[in-house]
Amino acid sequence: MKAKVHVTLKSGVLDPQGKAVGHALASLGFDGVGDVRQGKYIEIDLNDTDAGTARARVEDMCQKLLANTVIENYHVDIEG
Amino acid sequence: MKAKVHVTLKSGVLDPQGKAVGHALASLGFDGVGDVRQGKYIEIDLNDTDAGTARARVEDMCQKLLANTVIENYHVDIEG
Amino acid sequence: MDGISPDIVAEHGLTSEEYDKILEILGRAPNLTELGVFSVMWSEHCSYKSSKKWLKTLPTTGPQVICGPGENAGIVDIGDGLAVVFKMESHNHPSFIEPYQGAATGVGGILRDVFTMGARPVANMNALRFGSPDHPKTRHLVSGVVAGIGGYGNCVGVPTVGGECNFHSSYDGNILVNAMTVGIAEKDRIFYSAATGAGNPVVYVGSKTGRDGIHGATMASAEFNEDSEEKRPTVQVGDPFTEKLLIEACLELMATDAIVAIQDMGAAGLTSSSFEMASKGGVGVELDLDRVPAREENMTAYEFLLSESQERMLMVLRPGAEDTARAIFDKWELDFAVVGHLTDTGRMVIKMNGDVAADLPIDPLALASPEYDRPWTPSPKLAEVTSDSVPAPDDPLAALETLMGSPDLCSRRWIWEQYDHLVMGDTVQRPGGDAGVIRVQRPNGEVTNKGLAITTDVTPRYCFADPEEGAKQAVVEAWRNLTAVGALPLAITDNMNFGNPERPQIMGQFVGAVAGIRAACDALNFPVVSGNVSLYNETAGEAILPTPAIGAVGLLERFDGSVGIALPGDGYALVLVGETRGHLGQSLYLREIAGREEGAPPPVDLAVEKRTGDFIRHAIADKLIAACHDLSDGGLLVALAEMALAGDTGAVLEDVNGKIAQHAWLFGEDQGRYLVAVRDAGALVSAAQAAGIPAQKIGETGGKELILQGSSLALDALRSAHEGWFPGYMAAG
Amino acid sequence: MTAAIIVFPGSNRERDMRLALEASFGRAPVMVWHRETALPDVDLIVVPGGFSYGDYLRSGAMAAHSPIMREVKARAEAGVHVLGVCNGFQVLCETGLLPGALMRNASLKFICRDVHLRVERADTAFTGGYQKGDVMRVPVAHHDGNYFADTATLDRLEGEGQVAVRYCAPDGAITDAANPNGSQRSIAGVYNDRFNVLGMMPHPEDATHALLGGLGGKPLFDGMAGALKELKGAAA
Ligand SMILES: Nc1ncnc2c1ncn2[C@@H]1O[C@H](COP(=O)(O)OP(=O)(O)O)[C@@H](O)[C@H]1O
Ligand SMILES: [Mg+2]
Repeated sequence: MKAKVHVTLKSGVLDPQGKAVGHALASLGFDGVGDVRQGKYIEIDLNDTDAGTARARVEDMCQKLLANTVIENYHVDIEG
Repeated sequence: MKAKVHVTLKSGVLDPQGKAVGHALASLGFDGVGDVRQGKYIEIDLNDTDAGTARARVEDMCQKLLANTVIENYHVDIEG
Repeated sequence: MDGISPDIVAEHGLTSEEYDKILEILGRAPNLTELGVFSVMWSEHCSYKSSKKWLKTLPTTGPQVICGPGENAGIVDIGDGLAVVFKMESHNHPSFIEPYQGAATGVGGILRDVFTMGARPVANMNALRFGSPDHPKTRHLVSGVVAGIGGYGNCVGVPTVGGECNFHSSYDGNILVNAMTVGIAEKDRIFYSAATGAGNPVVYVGSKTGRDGIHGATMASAEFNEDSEEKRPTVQVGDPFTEKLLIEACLELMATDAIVAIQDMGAAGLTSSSFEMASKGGVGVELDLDRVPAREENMTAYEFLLSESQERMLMVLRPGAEDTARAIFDKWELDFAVVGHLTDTGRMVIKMNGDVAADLPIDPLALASPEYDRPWTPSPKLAEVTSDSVPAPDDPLAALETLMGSPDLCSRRWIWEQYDHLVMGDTVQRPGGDAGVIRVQRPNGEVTNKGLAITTDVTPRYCFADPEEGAKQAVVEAWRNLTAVGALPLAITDNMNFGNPERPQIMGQFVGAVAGIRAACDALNFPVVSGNVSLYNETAGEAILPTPAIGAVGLLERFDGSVGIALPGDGYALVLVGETRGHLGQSLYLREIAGREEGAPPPVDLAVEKRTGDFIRHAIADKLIAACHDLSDGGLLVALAEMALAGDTGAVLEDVNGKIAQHAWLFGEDQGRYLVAVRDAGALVSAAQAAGIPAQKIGETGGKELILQGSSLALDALRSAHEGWFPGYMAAG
Repeated sequence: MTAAIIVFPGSNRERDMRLALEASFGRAPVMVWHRETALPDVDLIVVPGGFSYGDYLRSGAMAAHSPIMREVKARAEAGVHVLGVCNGFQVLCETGLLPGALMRNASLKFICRDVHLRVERADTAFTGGYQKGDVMRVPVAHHDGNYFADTATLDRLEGEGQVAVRYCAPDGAITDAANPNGSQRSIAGVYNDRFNVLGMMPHPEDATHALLGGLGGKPLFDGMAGALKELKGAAA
C-alpha cells in the first residue's frame, strides 16, 4: 500500500516560505494571488495489507517524526 | 479559488530527503517501510473565477517558479 | 555484438579517427558498453586531449612539493609532519543547467578529491563568473549557485573562507563555477590511487548507484547548442550528509593500514576511477557489477559504468582487511561492497549476470588516449591606452562611490554570509580581505600555531586583452594576496576555463595563458601542484572570456602573525609601496566611468613583484605593518576605500601624485603595489628604499570620511553604495 | 566539573565546542556517540551544532529520537544542566525539553555573521559570567533559526523569565534590523522552566579566542564553569 502524507503549517504560524513564494509570483507578474502556504508531501510505500492498520501506523509516524505538532498539522491518505 | 500543487522529484532522481526519512522510520522501529519520496505541497489562493484559466495560470507558475522542471514534476488541482 | 553505427559513434562524441583507433586497440568492434567507456575516458574532460601538450610545460616541482599534478589533488609540505592538500575544479555546465545541484555537487566532488588523499578538508573556496546582471537568467543562476555551494559546504561542516565573483556578458550562456578545497594531512599518511597486488579486493563504498548524470563527462566537453535542453542528462543531486559520513568513515579507515589505494568516483564514475587506479598501478581489474549497490532496478552495464552518482569511492584493500573496513562503514551507515579484485592481466574485465559485459586493455585506454596539437593563432597585442585619452572625472570621490557600488567591485557579503565561514572554529580572517586565513589543525583535530592563507584570483578582462600577460597577472595577484596577509606563498592550483579549443583563436588564448602562468610560477617559485581544464565554454559560437582561475595557498608559521585590510584606527600613516605609473588600459575606471573596454592590460614585472612582495612579507613579520591591502581592481583609491570600510576609519589623502594625472594616479591598475597602514612611515619608507623599492607616504588615517584635496566622502555613504548593490540586485528579481 | 558533548554523525561544531569547554573547564569533555544509550556522570551535557542526521526533513527531528537523547532527557529531568547550541537548540525543542520550534529563517537563506545578544538575566548557571543587560558579540550560522511559539507560550516565557538572550543592536536596543532570522520577539535563546536547560541559536563557542572570532562568548563558558563548580561543591 501507499501512504500519502501532507504536512502543513498550522494556521497562525507564519510561513516564511509561502510568503516568499507569494512575493516571487507577484514579481513575476502573476496578479490576483492571495495567500500562499507551503508544506511537505511525503509518499511512503508500505507492505501492510490492511488499510486501517496502515493508517494507524502512518499517523504514529507523523506524531513521532514526520510532523512537528507544535507548528504543523498532518493529513494521511492510504491508497492501494 | 484555491490551487493545490504537488511538486515531486522525477523518478530516477536521487531523493536524499526521502532516503533519510525512510532510514529514520526504520530506526524508530517501523518495519515494512519501502521507498519514501518527499516533495512539496503548495496551496495558493487565487481570485480567478474560471477553473480553466486558473489551472493554466498555475501551470505557468509551476513552469516558471514552483517546480524545477529539470528534476521535478508537478501536478495542479483547482478547487472551489 | 551490437552494431555500432557512425551515428552512435558521433553521439558518443568520438571522431571517426578516434573510432578507428578503438578498432585497432581492440582488434574488433567494441560493444555499446565498451564504446561508452571509451567515450568517457577519451572525453576532453577525462583525457585532457587538447590541453595535455601545453599543461606539460608548467612548473610543478619545488622543495616544498610532495605531490604535483596527476593525483587527485596536489600536496605541499608545511613542516612539523603536516602537508596541505588542495585542488580546484569546475562544475560549469551542470551549474548552468541546474544551478543549485550543479554547484552543490561541484563542492562535493572537490571535497572528495582532497579527502581521498588522506586529508581532512579544512577550507573551501569558490570562483564564480556570471553573465551580465541584465541578462534574464543571471539572478536565478547567482541565487541557485550560491545556495548550492552553501547548502553543501555548510552541511559537511567545512568553512568556505573566500572566493571571487565577476559579471560579464560573455558568461551569459556559460557561467563558471570553480570550487576549491584545502585539506590537511599527516605527511606520512598520504593515500594515492595506484592499485597494486593481484588478488587484492576492490571495494565500493558510499551511496548507491543510480542513473545520475550518465554522460556528464562527455557533456562537460561538448559545446552547448540550441537543443542541449533536450539532451539533458539526469541531473546529479548532491547528498552532503552522506558526504560528511564518507569523510569521517574514510578518515577513520585511513588511520588503519587497510587501504592499498583509494580513488573517488568523479566524472565518469566507476569507469574512470577503476581505469585510473589500475593503470597507475600497472595491474588488471575484474569487477562484478551484480555486486555494485544499485538505487534503481534493471540498470545495464553501460549505466553502471557511466553513472555519475555522487558520494561514492573505490578502494583497494589489503587482503583480509575487508572486515575492519566493513565495520567502519557499517558504523557510519554507508554501503560497502567488495565488487571485484585486482588481476595481473592488464585488462579490465566487467562481468554482469554471469556474462562478460566489457573486456578492455587498460593502458591503451588510459594512456594512449588521443593527444592533439590543435592549431592556434597568437592573440593580437592591443595598444596602450594613455591617461590623457581618458577623461578625468569631475569629482574623483563621486567616481569612487560609483565604482564601489558597481557589480564587479561591490561587497560580496550577500554571497559569503550564506556560507558558513566559521565552522571548525579556526577562521582567523573571514571573507572580505585579501585572503582567507585559517589556523591549522591536525587531521585528528589537534590545534597548532600555524596558519594557512588561501585565495583565488583571475581578472578575465585582462586575459581577454592579453592572455599571456593576463594569466601572469592572475598568478601574481594570488601571490600578492597571500603576501598581503603575511603568508609565504607555497603553490597554486589552476582551473583553466576557455572556449572551444578547435578554434585557433581560442587555442591561442589557452597557449598564451599557459605561457603566462609558467613564467609567473617560475619567477616566484610558485609551482602548479594540481589543476583542471574546462573547455568548450561557448554558446552559439560566443566564447567566454579566457578565465584561468588561480587558487593559491600560503603558509604562516604563526597564525597570529597575519594582518588584515582593516584600518586599525586613527593616527596611522598610509604608505604606498611599489611604483605607480597610472595604467588605465582595461581598468575598471575605464570601463565603469568612461564606458570603454580597451587597451592592453597592466604589464607585470615579475622581478619587481617578487622583490616588493618579499619586502612586504618581511615587514609584516617584523611588525612594521598594522594593515595591508594589495592594489588590484580599481587601483589605489578603491583599495583605500575597502580598507577604510573594513576598519570603519576614514583617511586624508595627500596631493603627492607628481607628474601622473590625478585620475591615473587614483584609479590606475599598475601591478606590484600594496597600500599599508603603519605607525612609523619614516621607518617603512627608508627600509623600502634600502631594498630598492619605491614607497611613499600618501596620507593619514582618521575620522569617518575620505578626504581628498578638500572634498570629502562620508564612509556611511560609501558603505551604502558598496554594500547595497548585491542585495538590491538580488531582491529586485 | 565534567562535560559531555553528544556527537551525531552530522554534528560539525563538536570540535569548536570541545575547545571552548576545555579552555574554561580545564579538562576535555567526554565525546558521546549518538548510538550510546548511557551517559557518564557529568555536570553538563552539550548538544552541539551541525546537521545531526542531515536534517533534510526538519532540523533536529530525527536526532530527537536517537537513543542517546532519551538519556539526555532523563538527565535533564533529573536536574543535570544541558546546553543546546544551534542544531542542539533545534534538537532540544524537538525533544520537548524546550518550548517552541525553529523555523526557516525569514530570508529563507542560510546566514553566517556576527550578531549581538542581550543577556536577559545573569542569575542562571549559564550566564553568571555576564551582568543582566550585557551585550555579547557572537556569530550565528544557521538556516533554521527563526524561533516560533504561539502567543500564549511566548507570554508565559516572558513572564517566567525564560527568555535567555535576544538579538539586539550593539547598544542593546532590540530592533528588527538586529534580528537575523525573523524570530518572534527577537528571541535567540530560551530556558526551560527549571532553568537547567538552555537552547540558543548563536555560537558562543566560536567566540572564545581573541584572534578567532573574539571573546564575546568566553564569559558564558567561564560562567558555567564557575556556577557548576559551586553547585557541585554545595552538593558535596
Ligand atoms: N564567491 C565568493 N565566495 C566567498 N567569498 C567571496 C566570493 N567572491 C568574493 N569573495 C570575497 O570578497 C573579497 C573581495 O574579493 P576580490 O575583490 O576578488 O578580492 P581581491 O581583489 O583581493 O582578490 C575577498 O575576501 C573574497 O574572498
Ligand atoms: Mg587583494
